[in-house]
Amino acid sequence: MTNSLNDMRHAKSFIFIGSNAAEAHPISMQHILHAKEVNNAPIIVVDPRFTKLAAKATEFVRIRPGSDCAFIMGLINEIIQNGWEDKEFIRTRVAGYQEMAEVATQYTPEEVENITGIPADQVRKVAKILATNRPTSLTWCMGGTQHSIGSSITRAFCILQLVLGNMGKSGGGTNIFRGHDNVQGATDMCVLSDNLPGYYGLSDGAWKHWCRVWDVDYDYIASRFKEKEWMNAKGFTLSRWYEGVLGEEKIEQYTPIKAMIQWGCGSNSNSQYNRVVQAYNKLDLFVIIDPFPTMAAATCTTDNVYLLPCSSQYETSGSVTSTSRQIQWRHKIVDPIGGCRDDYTIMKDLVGRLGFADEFYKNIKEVPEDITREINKGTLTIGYNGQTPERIKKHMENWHTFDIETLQAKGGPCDGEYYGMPWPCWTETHPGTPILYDVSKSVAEGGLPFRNRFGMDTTYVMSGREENQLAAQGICNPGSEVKGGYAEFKDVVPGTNWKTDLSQKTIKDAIARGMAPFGNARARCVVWTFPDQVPIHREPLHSPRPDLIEKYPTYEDKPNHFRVFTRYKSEQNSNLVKDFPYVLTTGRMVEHMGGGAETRSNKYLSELQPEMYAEINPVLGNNLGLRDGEMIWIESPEGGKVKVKAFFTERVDAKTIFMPYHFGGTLMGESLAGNYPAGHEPYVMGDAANVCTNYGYDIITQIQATKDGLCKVSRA
Amino acid sequence: MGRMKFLCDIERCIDCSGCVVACKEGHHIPVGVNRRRVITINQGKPGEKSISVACMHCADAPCIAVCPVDAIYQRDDGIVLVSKETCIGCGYCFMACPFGAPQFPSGQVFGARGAMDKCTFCAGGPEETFSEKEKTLYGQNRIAEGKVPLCAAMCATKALLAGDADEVADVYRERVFKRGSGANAWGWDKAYQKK
Amino acid sequence: MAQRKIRKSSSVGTKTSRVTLNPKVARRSFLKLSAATAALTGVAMTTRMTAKAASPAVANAAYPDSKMVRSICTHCAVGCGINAEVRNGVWVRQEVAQDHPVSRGGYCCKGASAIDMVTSEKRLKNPMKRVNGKWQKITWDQAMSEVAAKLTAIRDKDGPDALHLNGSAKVSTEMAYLQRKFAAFWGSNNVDHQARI
Amino acid sequence: MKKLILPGCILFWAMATLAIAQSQGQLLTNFGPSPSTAAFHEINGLFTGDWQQYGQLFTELQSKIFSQIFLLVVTVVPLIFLLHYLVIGPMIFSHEGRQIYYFNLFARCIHWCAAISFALLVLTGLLIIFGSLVGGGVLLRSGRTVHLISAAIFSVSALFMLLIWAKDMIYAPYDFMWMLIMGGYLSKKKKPVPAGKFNAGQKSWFWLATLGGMVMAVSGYFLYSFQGSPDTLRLSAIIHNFLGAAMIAVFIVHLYMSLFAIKGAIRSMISGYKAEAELTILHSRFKF
Repeated sequence: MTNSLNDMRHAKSFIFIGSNAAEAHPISMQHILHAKEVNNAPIIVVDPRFTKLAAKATEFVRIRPGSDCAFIMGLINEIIQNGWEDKEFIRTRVAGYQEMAEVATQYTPEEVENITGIPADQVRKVAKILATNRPTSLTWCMGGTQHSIGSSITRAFCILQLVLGNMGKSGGGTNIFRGHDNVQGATDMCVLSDNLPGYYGLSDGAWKHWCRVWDVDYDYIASRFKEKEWMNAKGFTLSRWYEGVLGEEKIEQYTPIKAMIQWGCGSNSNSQYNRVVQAYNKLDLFVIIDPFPTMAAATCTTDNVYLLPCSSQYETSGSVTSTSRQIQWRHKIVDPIGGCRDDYTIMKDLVGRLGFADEFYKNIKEVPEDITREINKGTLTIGYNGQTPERIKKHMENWHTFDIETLQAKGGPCDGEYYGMPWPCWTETHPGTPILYDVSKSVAEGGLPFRNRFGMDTTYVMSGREENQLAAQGICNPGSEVKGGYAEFKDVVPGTNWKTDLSQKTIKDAIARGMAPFGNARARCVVWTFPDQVPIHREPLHSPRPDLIEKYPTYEDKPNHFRVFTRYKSEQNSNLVKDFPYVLTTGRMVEHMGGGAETRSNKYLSELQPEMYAEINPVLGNNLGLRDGEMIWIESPEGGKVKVKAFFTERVDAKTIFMPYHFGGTLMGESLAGNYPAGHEPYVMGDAANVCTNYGYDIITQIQATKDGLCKVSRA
Repeated sequence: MGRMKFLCDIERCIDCSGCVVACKEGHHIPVGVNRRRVITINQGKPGEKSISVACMHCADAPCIAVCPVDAIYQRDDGIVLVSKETCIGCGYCFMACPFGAPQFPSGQVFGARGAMDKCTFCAGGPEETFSEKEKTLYGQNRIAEGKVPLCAAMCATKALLAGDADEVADVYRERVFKRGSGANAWGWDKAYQKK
Repeated sequence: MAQRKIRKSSSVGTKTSRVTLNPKVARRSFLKLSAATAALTGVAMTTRMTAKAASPAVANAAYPDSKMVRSICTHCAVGCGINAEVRNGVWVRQEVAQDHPVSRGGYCCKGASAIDMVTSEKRLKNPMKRVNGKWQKITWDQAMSEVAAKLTAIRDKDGPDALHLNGSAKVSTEMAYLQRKFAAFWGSNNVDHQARI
Repeated sequence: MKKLILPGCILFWAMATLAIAQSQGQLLTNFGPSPSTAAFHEINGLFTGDWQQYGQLFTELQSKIFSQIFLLVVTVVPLIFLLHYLVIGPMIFSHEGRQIYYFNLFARCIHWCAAISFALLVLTGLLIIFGSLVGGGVLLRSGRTVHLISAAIFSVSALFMLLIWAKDMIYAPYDFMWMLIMGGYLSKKKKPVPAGKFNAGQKSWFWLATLGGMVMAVSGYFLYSFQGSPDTLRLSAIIHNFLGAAMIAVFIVHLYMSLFAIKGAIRSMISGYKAEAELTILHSRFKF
């Protein structure tokens, strides 16, 4: 989120696209409904489903799954055609605007209607609502990202907010609601195969920076790898690691994957789950570290499985980063129960037995505080350096002193600081940055320009135009020495830049001069390193609209996509829809979380949602001769199938089928209850929806496309 | 002391069941007994509304009127409570209640209903305040602690209001005034009508 | 319709007075309640009021000798505050975090059942491994030494990239950092977590 | 003219507001269909059926009327019979002379099964109705259990009674006569009354006990199991109470007749034999 949940109280309108906040983030509704009531802010909900959030909307827009980019580009076009764009904001703070606007002209309301199924008049209406009720808060979740063009879709969202001039403003911003409780923190720490903590990437410079933080020789770390080249190569991802085991796709690694440690990670949230199960059973070693036996423990039937009971997060402590980038300290409530151990203890034991504890724990004595300090030391890119454990705990102790509207402490020990010191928090006295890219405040008080990350001048391929990437003259935070755009800071300490200067002198120097360490640039609409420099619509791999495939084809196949061959063009098949005529989309329900290992083991939550189901429109159900409440088979083109209860509801339209993805414990209709350790099987079991989700991965991030697959339905 | 009331703001309730689970977890209610429930109408259609309902602690409570053994009584602050020691589980209160509040855990002789269980407004029961017996039979006594009922306090969107009638009405009036719609307070006509 | 009975029960007064045997508690609650009700709405909220309702004297009335621990819900990224009442190392009650700046005491059904995460009887309590298709309880020492030995063997034979680590978005930031650091020290970039999906 | 200014102003203001509202109306949409009485009514229906229809009725009946009816039944009916006993007195027949085998052993067993269980049903039923006098608690909870067991025994016995006696219990034309003269109980003279093996009073009691008993059993089952819509439950409770009151009333009649009104009548249900003297008067149409 660029803003915070509380800041959404100041929004004058909302657009939610691919987000069901009422179920996935219920408490955020407190602030959203406040804005709806007090600001009379319209709430536009764009979704294939009439969700519980849509029930609170003023405008519900039913969209065909996977066509979000076309809709947003259509909105941008409509806004530009009517001259509603924020011209001053675009002139001073946006790059590549003309090139983007050129592309957008293709998406006329009529074309948008053709692609998305949204009536042209509604497109016009939504554009007008957004134009007349500024600032708009834009929110998306997995509904916007889990597509083969997910990265284009999310960029389109950002561009829309740039065009409307809603960035860096209270009540505006792109407010992505993150899923898990600490997914923001874990992402910032880059438990990712293509980055080192703090989004440093995998370049030699990044490795050297972190080796300095860890206080180990670069050569030592390099020696741990097979070859130096593997240090810079992106690894397998969570969404496709199993290809490295199965060997059915061509992989770009010297060895197949033989061992797997699944540490606090539910298993049935992977798409094409039946193939994941095959991989589990092919592993030589499978270690599951979780408070509850996940579905993986039941689907993997070999003798190579270890279940290590870690404690829940209430039985250990550490910091967590909320979706608003606030860092809070999760205090330990009770000691680990039974024979459970907390994560830190397990890690220490494992590292000790693997023989690199001395190097690993060189600067870590007090757990977890010393780890926080190490993070503070190294994670400079996103300003994780000001949130010392002491400060985080002080905020927790004094959370009652923070103002609900601004999240700024009024008096008390944290006076003037923002709750949780949302990053970037540049120094140990910095209050945190409540709103990203807000140039109305000085950097020392939580203001921020756009980051200068992509060089100084660029010539666009499509137009041949050259543009300077720095912000226009006169655009800067108050008190800035340079009145206008400036480059990122480097060589304050010779040989380093603001990201790698461990003394943090560079950062402090910049702040003292009223400037942001990372420079002051423009937000770009053109990303010259991506296959689609400007976001465009491409049909999902498994498209229900064969007539559109020719006009909006998908990408070329990508041979080495996180070490595995990934099909795009060769997977897209216009005949598929004949056998698999319905769109399959998945999502959340409020009572369960993720793969559901925790919540389905909770008696009260299980009581509230005791059954797996598929939502089917009564029209479709009756046409297929199904009865409400009867068991049906849903099959995917890949051969996955689930046996679930039909639930007739008008939440979905007659072409779409929705399933919640939290269930597990049965596989393709067969119960696995006997495969759990006796007495530890969850209260509620059902087929995992992800057995049915289709092939398809984002071209950049390899996020799985679970929202726009195809399926067929038959009576069980 | 004023008069205690519940009010569920139908425009704010998002059907998250937070109140339901807050109540169950807080009072250790067995699975199958729902002191509080969320009901949704027009599910999946425009006009979908949800509402959280428990015992409304009616002024002229029908359950008190029909109880054959006078197990149900009303405190001066309007909170309607049941004595589980006295209750025989006949179920008449359920039939008299316009809100479906009384609940009956089974598991007695021949599967007959046990003593009636319902929302206590987090005010415990007739046993000694904070005693173990009160905790086991009725759950927490938060009113005696000076705290508001769990369901309302934990409501995700502050849709559910509980407490002194005047305060609740003030808050709700202010809200309705701010949003300029004429939402009614569900259940008040039945629960609190003046004779 | 029920006037007769109600009048009877309140005029006799035995039943109503039974409720508040301890007049001291009753009077205190009488004074506090209006403040607490105003606080709950999020509209009439002031720190003065909430501080009063959460004063230790009252908090300990139901569970004497308990202490309040502030923590954060583990379910979604909103980051709702949790006030946990702990007595003798047991989490006895989840109290309302009325003054948390984001959640203002609100919980959805998942957050409201936070205690169940600790008390659920479905929790694993011992390390286990599968032997001939049956789950078997083992000690931590056995589990960790076997896992470490197998990992080392795989690393020696197939190289470090033969291991994939699926980390977590449900652990603390510190632990997530250690997971990434572990992969680096192990010598592989095969590490990922739920943000990818 | 002045009179027109104020309304004019109001009209202008209203139109202006309307115009502004309309110009913004398209964009600043309101909050969807606002909650209406209809929505609340629908919610109510989801909860406990249509409370207005039977809920209110049940509440009013149960809060006062039922207990009053039962009070009436258990006080007034015995009082009437006390009066009858004092004014007219019991009928006394010679139990000597020819004895006619009237009830076989099976019939007697069934009768006593039904009788004892019914008596328990009445007692425990009344206990529940006047529960507030007892104060509820353990006594009444066990009373409910007894009620339940007795109900099961009685239901089975009633079925057998139907099998044994249904043929004899079919009304005959002379039963009308019996009704008219109230079975002769209002006179002290021993005139033969028109009756077959069973008189019209006995027949009525029989049908009430068996068929009525069935209704009681069904409605009672609903009350016990709580299966069914709230309105079904309410109707069941109403029927159960009204019918119960009627059955208790007739039960008291039956008791009075067998124990007091006809001296020694109870013996026939123990031994199975009735004296000829009694039969010729009270069951004059019975061929033995």
